[in-house]
Amino acid sequence: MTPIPLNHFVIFSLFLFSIGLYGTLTRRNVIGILMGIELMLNAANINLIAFSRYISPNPETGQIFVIFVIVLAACAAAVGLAIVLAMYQNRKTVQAEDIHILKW
Amino acid sequence: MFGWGVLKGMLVTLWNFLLTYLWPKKGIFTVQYPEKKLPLAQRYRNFPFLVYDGTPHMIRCVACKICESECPPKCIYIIPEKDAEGRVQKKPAVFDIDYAICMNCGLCEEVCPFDSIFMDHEYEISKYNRAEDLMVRKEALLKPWEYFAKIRPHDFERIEAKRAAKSAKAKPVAPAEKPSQKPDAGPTSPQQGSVPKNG
Amino acid sequence: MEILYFFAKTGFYATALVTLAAAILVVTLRNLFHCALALILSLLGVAVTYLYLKAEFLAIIQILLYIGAIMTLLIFAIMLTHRLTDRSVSQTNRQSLPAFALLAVFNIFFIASLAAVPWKINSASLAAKIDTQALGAFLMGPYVFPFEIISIVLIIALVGAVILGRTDQ
Amino acid sequence: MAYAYLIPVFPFIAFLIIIFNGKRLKHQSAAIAIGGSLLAAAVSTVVILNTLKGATYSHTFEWIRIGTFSLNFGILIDPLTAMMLFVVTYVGSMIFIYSVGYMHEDPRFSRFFAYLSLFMASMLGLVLSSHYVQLFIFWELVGLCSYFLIGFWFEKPSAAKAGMKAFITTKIGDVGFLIGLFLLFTCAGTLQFKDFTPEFLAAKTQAGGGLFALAAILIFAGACGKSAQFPLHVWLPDAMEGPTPVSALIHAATMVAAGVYLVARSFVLFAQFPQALEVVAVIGTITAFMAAFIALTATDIKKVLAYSTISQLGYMMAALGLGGFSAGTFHLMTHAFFKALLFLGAGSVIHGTQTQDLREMGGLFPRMKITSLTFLVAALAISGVPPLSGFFSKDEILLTAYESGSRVIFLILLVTSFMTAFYMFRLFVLAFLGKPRKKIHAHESPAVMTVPLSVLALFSAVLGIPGSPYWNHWFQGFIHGGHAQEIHVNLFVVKCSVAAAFSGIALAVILYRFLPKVPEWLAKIFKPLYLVSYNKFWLDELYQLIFIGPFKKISQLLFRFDAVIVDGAVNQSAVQTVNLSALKNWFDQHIVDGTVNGVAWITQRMSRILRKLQTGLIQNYLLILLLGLLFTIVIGFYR
Amino acid sequence: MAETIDQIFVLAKDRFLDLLGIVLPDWIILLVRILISIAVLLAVAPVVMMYMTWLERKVLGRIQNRYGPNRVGIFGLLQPIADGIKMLTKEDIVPKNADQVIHFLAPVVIVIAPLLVLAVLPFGRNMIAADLNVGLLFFLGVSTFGVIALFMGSWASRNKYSLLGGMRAFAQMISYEIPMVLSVVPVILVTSSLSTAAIVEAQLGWKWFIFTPWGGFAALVFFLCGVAEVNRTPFDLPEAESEIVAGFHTEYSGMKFALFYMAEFISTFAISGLAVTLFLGGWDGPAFLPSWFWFGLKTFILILIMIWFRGTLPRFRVDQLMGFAWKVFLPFTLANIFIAALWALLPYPKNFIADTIGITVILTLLQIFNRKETPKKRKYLYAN
Repeated sequence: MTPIPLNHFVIFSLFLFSIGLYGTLTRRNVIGILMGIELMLNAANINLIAFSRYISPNPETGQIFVIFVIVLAACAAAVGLAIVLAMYQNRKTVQAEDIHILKW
Repeated sequence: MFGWGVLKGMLVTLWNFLLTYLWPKKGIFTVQYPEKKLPLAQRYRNFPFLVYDGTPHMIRCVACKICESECPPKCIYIIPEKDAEGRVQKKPAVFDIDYAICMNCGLCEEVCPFDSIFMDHEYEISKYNRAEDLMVRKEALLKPWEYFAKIRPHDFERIEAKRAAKSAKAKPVAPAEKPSQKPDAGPTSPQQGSVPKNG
Repeated sequence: MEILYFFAKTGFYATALVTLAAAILVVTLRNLFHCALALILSLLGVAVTYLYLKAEFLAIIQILLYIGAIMTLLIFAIMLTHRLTDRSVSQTNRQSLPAFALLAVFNIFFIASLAAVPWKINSASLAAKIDTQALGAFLMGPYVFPFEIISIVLIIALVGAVILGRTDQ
Repeated sequence: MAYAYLIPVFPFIAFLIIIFNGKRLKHQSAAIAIGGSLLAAAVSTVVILNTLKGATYSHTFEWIRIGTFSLNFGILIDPLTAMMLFVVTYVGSMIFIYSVGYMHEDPRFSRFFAYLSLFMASMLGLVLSSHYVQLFIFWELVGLCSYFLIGFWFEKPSAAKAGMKAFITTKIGDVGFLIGLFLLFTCAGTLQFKDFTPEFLAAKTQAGGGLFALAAILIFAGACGKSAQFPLHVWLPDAMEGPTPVSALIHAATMVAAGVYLVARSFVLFAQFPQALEVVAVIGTITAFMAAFIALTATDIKKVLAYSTISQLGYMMAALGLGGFSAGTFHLMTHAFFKALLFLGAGSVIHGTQTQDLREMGGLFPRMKITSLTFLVAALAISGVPPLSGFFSKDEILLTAYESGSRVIFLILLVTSFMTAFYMFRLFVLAFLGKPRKKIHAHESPAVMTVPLSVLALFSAVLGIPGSPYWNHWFQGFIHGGHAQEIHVNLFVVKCSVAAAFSGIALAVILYRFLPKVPEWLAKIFKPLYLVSYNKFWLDELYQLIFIGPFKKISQLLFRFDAVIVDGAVNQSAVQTVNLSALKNWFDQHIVDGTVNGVAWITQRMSRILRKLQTGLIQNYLLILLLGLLFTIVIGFYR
Repeated sequence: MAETIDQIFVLAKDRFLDLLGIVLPDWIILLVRILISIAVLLAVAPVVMMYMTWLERKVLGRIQNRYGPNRVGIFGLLQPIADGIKMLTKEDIVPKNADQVIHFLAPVVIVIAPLLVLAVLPFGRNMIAADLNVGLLFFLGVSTFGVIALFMGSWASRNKYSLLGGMRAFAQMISYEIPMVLSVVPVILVTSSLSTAAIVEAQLGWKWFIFTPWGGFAALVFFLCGVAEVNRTPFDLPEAESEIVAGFHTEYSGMKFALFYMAEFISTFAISGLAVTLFLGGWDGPAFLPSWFWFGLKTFILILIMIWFRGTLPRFRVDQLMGFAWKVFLPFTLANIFIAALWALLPYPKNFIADTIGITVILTLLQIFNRKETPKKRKYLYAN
């Protein structure tokens, strides 16, 4: 019984990351961008666990950091979505390209 | 104390629950319908029926079409019988009531001058077909005068008495219908309201 | 027994495929609500991947937090801005092609470089069993400081979100 | 003793609670403040009891380290501190309780208590400080509280101005203090109190202690500002604009005594330099006399007491300056109690009659019995009537003066003592005896005000005993740290003092009770003197004339200079410039602008291309970022 | 003998597998071992659901002084089957504008969560389908899936009542999830395990957590939150028929509707089972009856209590509902964690006293902070 090679996990997470990044780059809707970011975070999490499981001498570290990342993702989602809602209330749009002045 | 009211309510329902088992007579109000039925009040009214005296030939209805014209939803349809020469007889050839339309108002009973249409106690009339089965023909509508006596004994006595008096009085002069209507209405039946009683 | 391990491994690749397919749906579907549902599927796949990495606790946490909380938020946000999920509106901007090209190149290079790296597999930690209690001990022990900080960050973020999301100014 | 740091902490906590919850707490804030002060009093009682047994305590910790120098703050408890703790916590608590009644109707009730608590905390911190810099920090905090509380009714412009005046005037002294500290640090290399021992100073000043003396005098300047000594005393009478409990606590009993405390604390330093001591003595004497003289004619009840305070502070300073360490500190303690009592009594009167003008009062005795009686006790004490506390302390100051050999100072102080008795009883007679001069609805104050009065009266009556010959001058021994002091009673001085007191009282009573016409007549005869007194030696005007007027004059002169000469030159050059510019204009228009416009045109064209990079769309930037990342990866890959 | 009856299901399974082992290779036995558990759960759950509907109708009827179903079969026992047939044969209506795919998926997804959750319930001694070491978390995590499915259904219907119901369900479930999880934390804290089987083991011998001060209140909170989680009266705002027709399943009919109902009833069963596992000692009970009987009895009693609630209590208002979760349950459960920690830390008589004091204090504080505030009389500046 041989374990699944580490590279497979890494490539999986790479693809997931790329897809998330693609979404972030191409989505017009801010919520869609947020979804892409969530995908990227998940890809990073897989990497964290996989590397800590396969290579690190203490395999707990990666898991603990994944917990932190998940919490941070929750923060990001909460604040980001609150911003989206505020934007929607004020500007009646959530399209990323309508918000290009970069200040208000 | 917070929640005490909730607890009391819960106890009430629990008591009701237990009561249904401990003392079903007091606890359960359900009447097991098809097997048991509640007795109906005499003045209960459902759809109308036609009265005959003795045999089904002797329909009291004279096809005067008062009820047909008074009926608010227009659910009564009458065609008088005609003899060979085409003269109109005092008898309905067709008397249809569409139960799907009838709204049980009882106006036909009130306006009938011949005491020939009354409201029935029959309520189990569910049918499979709305258009056909609920259109009730004359034959299905006919019921004996004794049936009326059975379901509404009070009214039966009153109407019998009135009819007897009427027939005794009206023997000498038959045709004077209209003038006799007014003097009769008030004194003879103060409790009857607007039902015309001359025969 | 070997065949079961084979099944299990096949299961991993199947999961990965499903996850990636769902992820692609996330970034390409027009209807944002559908995107969110696809994202849920994708996140579930990630949770299963965690199981393959013997991180049961994290898998459950992934479901509880990501799907229970974050997705809920997302869907709520979609509902509140639903007018923009109309089918008539294009959902992608004009840089999808360059982005795709760049990412493809990026992936090729990455995989190429990845193949060149000889990882030193640590078999001890690969076999190690990490139960929830050990994780808790680590959180409360060596990592207590980041743990506290992350909780403060979370509280601040929540307060900020509440303030931002208020409708009455 | 190790818990001594708690003493200032309690009032500070009370301050925090009240200042952040003032709106919600309303009148409960008083309870919190009083609780804080009573707790402080309780802890300090323990500390004092320990000190009485002869224990001292000092604890330091490092506050800041700068290079090799570390600033060590801490707590120092010795008999002097214990005495100050006693005064501050006890008088403070009494006044807190009193304030509940006095400030009851005020809309900013809780803020008042917040300030009071902050003041209490900082004053206690000041007293407990073990380091000059620490003391200075609390010194400034105390000044800040004083500023807040003087201007507490800031709706009144006079109160706001008075607050400002107090702040600025004391600040002048503080600048001196600060420079003194710098000097001292430069010379001595330390600012820790306990480092300043006579031996240390002697060693340091072997090569000549001129700078030390200067530092001492500058520190005394700070004390002057805080304790309202002669040139800088002008703020204290104005400070009476604040609420009366504030006047009692800050501007009579505790804060103004901080100056005296500072001199007492630095006494070792001063004692090393006779010149510095002389300055202190002279300034103190002048202040004592002058203030008493002004008090003779003041008509505002609080102003009289304010000048009396200045005068008594001058007494203390004089005593310290003449080397009477124990005499000065003893008077500080007794004075705190009876002066607080006087102010509170005055406050009670003001509360009862709604006026401050002595000429409108009179005949209050039957209506305000407790107030009057306690006031009488305090007046007798300050006048130096035996056996009340003031007698013993003042007597000792006079004794010090007498024995120092300076007859002039002794005489002046004696006359001042007489005047003290006179103006106090002038005040008493005018306010409480006789018939009401105006229709005023006087009424006794509530118990919450009269009880503190009674307690303070008790203290002012008996507090002299520990320093009296009957207790074998126990206090003097205690304050010197257990060394029994040799003090012999000089009956001549005692007689002089008693005579001055009684003659002053008698004169005042006769003049104002039985011969009310005579004072006016006297005023006419001694018109110059009267005017001098009435106008407070024209000191305010003098300052106006000497400092402020010339300042304005100089500024005007400078303005003229500016307007005529400088501006003229500037304008001339401007005219020339205009001419020159016209010439340049042509050149500019055609040649320079042509170039610039050409450049701009090119830039614009270029920008149109470059602008594509600055879309403001984050996703665009992200894409470019990705491109850059890819670029680096590629470079890394083919390196 | 008693032992045999207690383990009868386990023994039967083992015998069956032994028999299979004669002919089949190991790995198939392993698969079958897993599949049997799944199959049993899948078979039992719908039956449980069907007879819960019958029970509910019966008990509600009795509470309302009626007989309840009594026509189909003796005591109306065949009524659920009749209902099932009716549901299956009903017309399946999909609104024209509905999102076809999601409208179809929602009822399918919604039953998955409650079925999965049953896997970690210990139905008796050694009778647990999957003894995960994170079993409790698994239960809580997977049960959040229901919300998503429910929201899928409400969104896909394109009906404003559906959407309103979905929104309400969302808000309600998120709010009640938090005190529910927090009320479980003390149990984890005391047993220091997330495995449901281990939690039951810790309570064996009448050491049920409901008898401890913290456990009693935590059980109450957990149960009420559970009632809210499965949208039953008095927390049935998402399907409040008097306000929003039928809430999220307004546009569902036939079998899809039945699936929604099935999900609700199985979750009810699962939540009751978890409450029993966590606080009521699971399958623990006097030995004269088998362990699975005790588990069933306790669960049955809790379900009866839920039905009793439904027969008694009126529906909450939305603000009351939210306030209840955030202002009462949340602070109480937070405090309860510390109270339970005290229990675990101190020796016997002391911890009882400390807990009693703690609970009294927190309840008093809650009552004080949640009392109705009548605004003070307004003071006017110029008018009186």
